[in-house]
Amino acid sequence: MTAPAIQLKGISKAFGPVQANKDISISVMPGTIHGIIGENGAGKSTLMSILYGFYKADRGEIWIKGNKTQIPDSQAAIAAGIGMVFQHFKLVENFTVLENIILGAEDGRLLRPSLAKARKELAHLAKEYELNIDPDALIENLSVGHQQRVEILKALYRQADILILDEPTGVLTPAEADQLFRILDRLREEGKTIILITHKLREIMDITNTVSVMRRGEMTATVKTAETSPEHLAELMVGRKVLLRVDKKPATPGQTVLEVENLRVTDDKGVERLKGISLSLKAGEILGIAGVAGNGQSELLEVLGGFANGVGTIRMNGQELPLTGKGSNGQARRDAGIAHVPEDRQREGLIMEYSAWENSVFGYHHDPAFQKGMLMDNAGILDKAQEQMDRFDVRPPHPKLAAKNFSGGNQQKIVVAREIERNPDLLLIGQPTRGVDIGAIEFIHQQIVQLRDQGKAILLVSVELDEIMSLSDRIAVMFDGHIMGERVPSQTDEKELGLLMAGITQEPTAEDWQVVDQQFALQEEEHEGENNG
Amino acid sequence: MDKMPQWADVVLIPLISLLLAAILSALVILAIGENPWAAFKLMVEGALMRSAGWGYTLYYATNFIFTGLAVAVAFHARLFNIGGEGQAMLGGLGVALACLYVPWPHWSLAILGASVGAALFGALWALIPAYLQAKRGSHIVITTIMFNFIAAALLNYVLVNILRPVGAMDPATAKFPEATHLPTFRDMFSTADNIMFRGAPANVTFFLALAACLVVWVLIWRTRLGYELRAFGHSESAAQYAGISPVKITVIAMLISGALAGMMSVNTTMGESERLILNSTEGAGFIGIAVALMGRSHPFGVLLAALLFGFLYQGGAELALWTTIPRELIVVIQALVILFTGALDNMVRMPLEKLFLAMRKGDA
Amino acid sequence: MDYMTLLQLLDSTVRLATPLLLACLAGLYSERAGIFDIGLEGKMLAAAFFSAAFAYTTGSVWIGLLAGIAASLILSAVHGLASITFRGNQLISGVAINFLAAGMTVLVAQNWFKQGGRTPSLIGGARFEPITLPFAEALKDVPVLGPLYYELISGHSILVYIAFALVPLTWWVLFRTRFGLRLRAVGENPAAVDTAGVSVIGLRFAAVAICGVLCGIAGAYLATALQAGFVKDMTAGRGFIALAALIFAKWRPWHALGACLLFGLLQAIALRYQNIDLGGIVIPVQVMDALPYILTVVILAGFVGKAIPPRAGGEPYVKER
Amino acid sequence: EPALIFDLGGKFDKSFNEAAFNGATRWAGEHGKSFREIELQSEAQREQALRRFAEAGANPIVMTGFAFGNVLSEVAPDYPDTKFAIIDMVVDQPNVRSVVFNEHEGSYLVGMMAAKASKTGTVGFIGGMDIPLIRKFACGYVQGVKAVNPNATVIQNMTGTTPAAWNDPVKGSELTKAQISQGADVVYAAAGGTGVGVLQTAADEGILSIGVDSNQNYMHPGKVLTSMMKRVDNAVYDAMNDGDDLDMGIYVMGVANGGIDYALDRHNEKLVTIDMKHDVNNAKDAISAGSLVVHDYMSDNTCPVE
Ligand SMILES: Nc1ncnc2c1ncn2[C@@H]1O[C@H](COP(=O)(O)OP(=O)(O)OP(=O)(O)O)[C@@H](O)[C@H]1O
Ligand SMILES: Nc1ncnc2c1ncn2[C@@H]1O[C@H](COP(=O)(O)OP(=O)(O)OP(=O)(O)O)[C@@H](O)[C@H]1O
Ligand SMILES: [Mg+2]
Ligand SMILES: [Mg+2]
Repeated sequence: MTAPAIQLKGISKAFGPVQANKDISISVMPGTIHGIIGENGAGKSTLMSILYGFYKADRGEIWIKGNKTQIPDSQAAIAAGIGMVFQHFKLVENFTVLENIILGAEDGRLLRPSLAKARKELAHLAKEYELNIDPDALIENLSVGHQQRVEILKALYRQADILILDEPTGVLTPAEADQLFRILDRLREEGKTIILITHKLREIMDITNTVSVMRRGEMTATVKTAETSPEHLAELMVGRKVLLRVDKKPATPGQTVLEVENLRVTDDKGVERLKGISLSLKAGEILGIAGVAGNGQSELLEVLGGFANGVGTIRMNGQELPLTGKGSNGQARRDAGIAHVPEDRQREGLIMEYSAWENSVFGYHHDPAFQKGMLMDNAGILDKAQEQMDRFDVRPPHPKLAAKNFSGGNQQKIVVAREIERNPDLLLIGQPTRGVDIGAIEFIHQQIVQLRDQGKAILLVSVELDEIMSLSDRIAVMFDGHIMGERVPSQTDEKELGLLMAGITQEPTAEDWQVVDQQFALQEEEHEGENNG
Repeated sequence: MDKMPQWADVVLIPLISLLLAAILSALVILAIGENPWAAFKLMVEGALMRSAGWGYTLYYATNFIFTGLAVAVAFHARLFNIGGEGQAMLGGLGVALACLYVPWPHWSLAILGASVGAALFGALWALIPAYLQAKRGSHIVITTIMFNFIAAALLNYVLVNILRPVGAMDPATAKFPEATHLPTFRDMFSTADNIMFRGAPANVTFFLALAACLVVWVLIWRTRLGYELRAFGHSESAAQYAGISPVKITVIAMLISGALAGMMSVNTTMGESERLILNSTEGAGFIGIAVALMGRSHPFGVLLAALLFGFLYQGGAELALWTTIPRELIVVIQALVILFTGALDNMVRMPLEKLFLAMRKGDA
Repeated sequence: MDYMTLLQLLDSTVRLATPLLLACLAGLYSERAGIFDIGLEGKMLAAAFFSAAFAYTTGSVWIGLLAGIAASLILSAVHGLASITFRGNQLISGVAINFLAAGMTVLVAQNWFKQGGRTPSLIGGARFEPITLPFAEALKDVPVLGPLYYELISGHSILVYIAFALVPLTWWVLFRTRFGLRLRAVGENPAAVDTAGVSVIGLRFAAVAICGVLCGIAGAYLATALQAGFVKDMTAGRGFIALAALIFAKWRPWHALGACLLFGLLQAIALRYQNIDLGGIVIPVQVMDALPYILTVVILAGFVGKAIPPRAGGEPYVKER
Repeated sequence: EPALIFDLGGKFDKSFNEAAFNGATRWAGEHGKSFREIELQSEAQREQALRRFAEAGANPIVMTGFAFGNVLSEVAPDYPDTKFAIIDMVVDQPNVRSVVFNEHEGSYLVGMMAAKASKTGTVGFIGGMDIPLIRKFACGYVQGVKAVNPNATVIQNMTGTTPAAWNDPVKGSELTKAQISQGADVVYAAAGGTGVGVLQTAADEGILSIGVDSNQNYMHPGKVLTSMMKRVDNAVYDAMNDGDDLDMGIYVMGVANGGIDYALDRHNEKLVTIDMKHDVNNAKDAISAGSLVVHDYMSDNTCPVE
């Protein structure tokens, strides 16, 4: 019998008083894909970071390919053939792809030969694994999907035969995710070992051979994928039954709340990102905006939220809103009844250093309800925040804890709670469940539907086609700053949306279908699998 | 969950750090052939055991409170205002103009007028760097450094050529009128048979400084403006999402900062010298940076750090008076205090945290 | 202005710019690696004193230079210890170093030489003498280029040539070598360097050490080349101007050269043309004194855009809190 | 026990304060006694030092620098039994001796020598900061230069406007070089520590320099033309020597009573020609006799010559 590629024995790790990993043991056989799932903060990333030498375990042993191996730093991990794609990429933003790839793996003191060699090697890898990328592009100009490719290339360039991926699909479009899985498949066939952390059970079911479940720092179960089901895994993970599908009544749209006509936005580099968008949104309905990331969805949210300038017309409840100048800022939009859950909770939605209670009024701090004379009513805000956190099941429910100390899912809940609590006429919500565990996803989805049922208008932007399909009452697809078309979920499918997302509107030709077929091949198989099973 | 109890963080660590700084200072004193224990006793006796000593300690502390607060306020908005020195110089000009050209009936009115003058001029001197930072992205560190030099040149010109009484040797204004003279601690606290704070320059401005601490605390942690200021300091992108205007916040933060720096001159110019002299700021603007950083930009921390520096200044003066220890030794001691309490605090914290964690584990 | 005057002005510019340039490049290494350094002033000052002191006692300026570098390196080590090892606040550490140097130099100088915080004057081999470049004398009379070569290019001390040579060298190191790539990366995203298997701490200490060496040369230049001895506080704020130049240059070597030359030129002009008479109205000396600073602000606001520092600058690299 | 308080520049400024220190040391050495001293660090310490010394029984208390004027006039009445001596300022109190110097006279003398030594007809003046005292120096100097050579050019420069201006030898050097390039071949420095750079560069570049306050001829033997000596040392020595018998009132130290002079010693004897010495000594006599009046800038804030 061959030795396991990786064997962890009794790994424990504490961050100060927090026990992130408790006596964890797993083993992964070579040539397999091993999934790890668990709630936010369960300790998945920590465990993998230990394996990669980023953190040092307090206790425990690491065995690689049957040999006990010391991994005091990443250098040692790389030498042992381990590569890791972190949840938050470790790339130098203003370096080129090539520079990032060779960083730490240069061949000599001078850069030129290393770069030349890497360029060749990269071309080779690109061909072999369909990992096409412009080697001279700056990272900051790449989409997240491409950035991830760079991370994978980094690992392959270092000839890793054990690859760890921490929530790789959280930021990818379905097509990108599918491509990633094709690559992983390829790598597995070549005999490489892969560990995959994800919150998406479908991915686990799809691609892994075995799966481990983590809860509160402990490894609670390891099962063969073939012998389990999503429902079972969800239960293992959260400790209760989880509703994996959104449960909602048909919409009862009311009056028009938002009207957008011929909206254009140009970014600071002078590139036109919105090229004449028109849409309208009624009370009591959810309009989902689908599209591959970077096709103007972010700009749409920003201009509606008041922190990007634009030209065109926006009417809110019949009132025209200014798109530039003094009256066009987040404050004014909130006054007009627009609430906004931004796409990037850490950069925009929260002040990470602020405590939860301070964040609970962020953006609404001008509201007289939060003032007491000339001062802010801190005690009142604190009380309300506590109540809000209880209601939205934010864990831990400590309003005095700084936002940065909450897990991603709970950070998201804080933002969602804040915006929903305002009882807005219109809720803009971007990527509501990015990087959030299934328990929290379920909860956030429920909240969105509930708000709709209270007769509010919701504009949902997400790159998760699943999420768009299951939540929206109407779907608009964006491509290259245009709206390519609108569909009703019950009368469309992912294939058609995929066409629109690729910018194809007329009767598709055979070639077009080929593109889409490729994009969705994997999903098709999976649907069939479900039907059969 | 904290790694160690709060009291350890705010009391124990600074104390140990101070102790380390003291030990190293003692070694330096030994090296130059003096007795550290005697020196220490002299400093404490001179600065803290006599009312007059306190009078000096608090006088210096008053300066450092103002300049420290100035740096701290800007820091909350992530602006590094190195221009406290220049702003304080201009503040002095404001005080001088207010005191010389307005016939104040009573000091209580005069101090208000002079404070307004100081704050106004100080704020004005911060306005241009602030505006350039906000609108043009000109780095505030450069512009405020430059404005320090420009302020010195301006003050030099004004004092020598305009405000200096004819025939006076000093590049200084005329003495301010009697009515603007501020009550010193001696005036305030002495009784008929017990004269306190004899000769010490501490004056009512100290209470103004304490009030400034309180006001800044309220401003930063209790008002909307403070909330926005800190939010902007932590994350510009998030501030923008919330509808906070970067330009407005930058300018306001710097205006407040400049006004606070300017108000330091109420203490030096109106309270102590009772005229504007060329050298009235004496680097207090720069000490303010150390004070703000050591005080972790919290008004209460600034107060404590300012008191510590006041003590070092006054204790150092006592050393200089009664021993042959060169005055530069005090600069070295200040450096060590800044280094250990401000920059090397983790050197103490890390092992302490481990200790407390081990103790907690032991308890559990 | 005639040609000779222009040359003299530029000559003065070179002298005034050299200490700024050395300190500026020193700061560049450190800050590119993510360690902010407002202690340039202090390091220069310490180097100025120790270089002069050792040059005086040994009679050799080269030993003096080494001593200056060593002194500056020790302060660098303190900065590294505080801001890298113990993840302290880099600004505070810098402020402390400035104070430490200001006090210590005078204290030690007084202890050693009893001349009031000053070193005795350096003579002969204890000073860096100007170097006359080959053929300078011979070509002196060639029109235009002759004087340019003789007056401006030739006749500086070796440290000036080193300083100017350091500009392309720095560029080359930063952008053409493995070390430079890693150095820049560690200032932008230390986690990327760490996960790539390279020691963040090692790189940062290396950068801080280079910063120390360059500050050491800058201080030695002041005390043993431009002057013949140490006078207390003789750096007179040049460390801060160098810092301003660094930001002005947006942390790039060639731009640093430009910024330092600009500051040098503005100062040279202000020094030479102090008493400008505009038809009866004499411009006050204070205006000329402030002119370099005013012009800096104007240029900064008018022509230089936003300066974005290295992204990880000023922040200690913390993996576990 | 007497006490001596130095101004902010510190006792080793190689000129003014150092002269005071030398005077006190000389007195202590000759009489086998000791004295207290302090170097100030801040403005507020002026009063503090005065009072603390007075209360500790120091007598007399000598201080250097005009900046003490204001404070002393307030403190002196509180200690009627203590005697004070202030240098460079007049304080009208019954227990204060005020010693002032006619620096303009001395500057006049060295100005004459500069004009005589200059071959180019251009000489320089480098002051520390544009303040009245320095203008007084400059004005006397220019008068002396013009008295010898009415067509001479005097280039005047100030070092700066911050306290660093008194301690920036590098800038002193550059100013000297700038003046040399404008033709100056003698420079007079009245700029504290900055003067070190001036004298150094003048020596390096082979022109002559003139020191100030103390005798600085020794700093570059054969390269320093002379020094304008302000006998602060004598003033301090006298004050300490007189001790309890210290006479009050105003002492004007000028050329007439030897309080102001130019330095002549073995370091510069080769530079001072017979003719130069003759003319300067004549001027000295004339000033002493009152037949030559050097205009004092401070008397009306103007200078008759540029
Ligand atoms: N660098 C760190 N310093 C201190 N504590 C940490 C650190 N990283 C993680 N933790 C703690 O360890 C616990 C486990 O975190 P970890 O990042 O491993 O969770 P996770 O399972 O990856 O969560 P997610 O699904 O959100 O990615 C967290 O609850 C957190 O409190
Ligand atoms: N350096 C750190 N110090 C303390 N806690 C940390 C640290 N890094 C992460 N954590 C905590 O670890 C947990 C998980 O961290 P992680 O970085 O994986 O975030 P996350 O929950 O996955 O968020 P996101 O979904 O936005 O990526 C959270 O509780 C987070 O607050
Ligand atoms: Mg994680
Ligand atoms: Mg996550």
